[in-house]
Amino acid sequence: MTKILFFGRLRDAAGLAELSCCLPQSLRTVAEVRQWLGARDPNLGQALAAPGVRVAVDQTFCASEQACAAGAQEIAFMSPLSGG
Amino acid sequence: MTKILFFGRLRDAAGLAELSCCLPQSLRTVAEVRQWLGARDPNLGQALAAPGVRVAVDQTFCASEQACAAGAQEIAFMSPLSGG
Amino acid sequence: MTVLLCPAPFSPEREMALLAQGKTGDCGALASFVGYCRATSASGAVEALVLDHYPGFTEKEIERIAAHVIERHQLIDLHVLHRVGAVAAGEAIVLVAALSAHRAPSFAAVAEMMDYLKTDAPFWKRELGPSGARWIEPTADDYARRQEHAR
Amino acid sequence: MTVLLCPAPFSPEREMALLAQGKTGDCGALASFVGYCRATSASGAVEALVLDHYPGFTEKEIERIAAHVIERHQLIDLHVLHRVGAVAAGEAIVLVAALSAHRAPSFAAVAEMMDYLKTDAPFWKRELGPSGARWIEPTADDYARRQEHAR
Repeated sequence: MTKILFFGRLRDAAGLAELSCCLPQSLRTVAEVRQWLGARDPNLGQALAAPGVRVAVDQTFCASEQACAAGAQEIAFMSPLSGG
Repeated sequence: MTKILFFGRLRDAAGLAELSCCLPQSLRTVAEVRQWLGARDPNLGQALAAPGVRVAVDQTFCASEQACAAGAQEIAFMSPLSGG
Repeated sequence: MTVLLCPAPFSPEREMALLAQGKTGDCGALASFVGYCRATSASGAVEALVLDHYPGFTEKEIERIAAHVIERHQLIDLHVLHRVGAVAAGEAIVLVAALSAHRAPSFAAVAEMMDYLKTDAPFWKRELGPSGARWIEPTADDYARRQEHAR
Repeated sequence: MTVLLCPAPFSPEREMALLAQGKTGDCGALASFVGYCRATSASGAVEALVLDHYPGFTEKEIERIAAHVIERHQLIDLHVLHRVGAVAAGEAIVLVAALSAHRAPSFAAVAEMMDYLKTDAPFWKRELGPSGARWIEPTADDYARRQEHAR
């Protein structure tokens, strides 16, 4: 079971902040997870592919979309961060 | 009667913080006042001529040593300023 | 180092007082910054900001950035308090305070920490006004300032 | 604008609280700096600093510099408190606090005001230690920083 989180504008695009799912065994990378989510909801897929979106797998930022997502407990998709 | 004030290291050089005197009528500029003080006390004269010394006449900084000192109520000789 | 997320209003002055109490004799400089929720923005009246965060991850990321800033500027100490949830107009959103021996490192550290918070800390901000909610994302200026700091 | 010379210890936190109370809705940023008397310096232990000033002239000059900084950075407000007389190790010497709409002007204003105070404000500082008194004058760094600000 993998928890998928959406932050910022992506939460609006997804219509939810969090979902739990069994990712297909075939998905290896973050890019593949993103495409899988986009296949279910094209609007969300487009939002996830926008520039500035960052991804963390198990609370560690991914340097690239080729990062491994297989076996992840938690994948977070984040629109541009802004504190302060 | 003119009040002459010494600040910072110049107070040590003068051996006093303040003196009152009747400046000779012949003294027109700040440079002349400085030379007159130096004639009385060569060590003080040297200290007053050191780089970084600033002078205010009647509580206004002098842009140059050629500033007018005639008729001044108060002439302040200041070693380099340092607050904060 | 102190990194705290605050779900309710905090008093920057009280925090500064605690900080000053704990300072050591080699501390000559305390630079600080308080960011407040303004009552107006480019898009009109602002009633509140709502700050979302990623519990656990947000704290960890700010601590990582703060440790980097402490080391880079050889600080004596660095404190970061940041609101989460709803922040009403007029309330403090963030306090950053840096203690160092001399003034230059404390100034640089506070400015740098703020630049990082604007672009690299896991927060997402909505502005609530009479016309509804609006997401606030970093500006081109914010990204440019962030780029000035080597990592 | 507030410019105050303080012959006795003051509480920077209390001043900051007063400042924050008085702030308006358009204020998004409060940057500040507190300089403390350190217990040690390059020349050893420090018991106190003694700050001479030129009554009347010192106030006037700081106000002139402060007005320049407010205008240059379009500040909402600027506050300067500065000790005169003897300052014991650990006590605050100076507080500079700038209020503005956004953060960049408040940072720049506090740094600039401090740079001016180091080289252009009529104060003369002696450090008192076990080996007697020693005059402290601006360093080459202080003058270089001061030169960065057009006047």
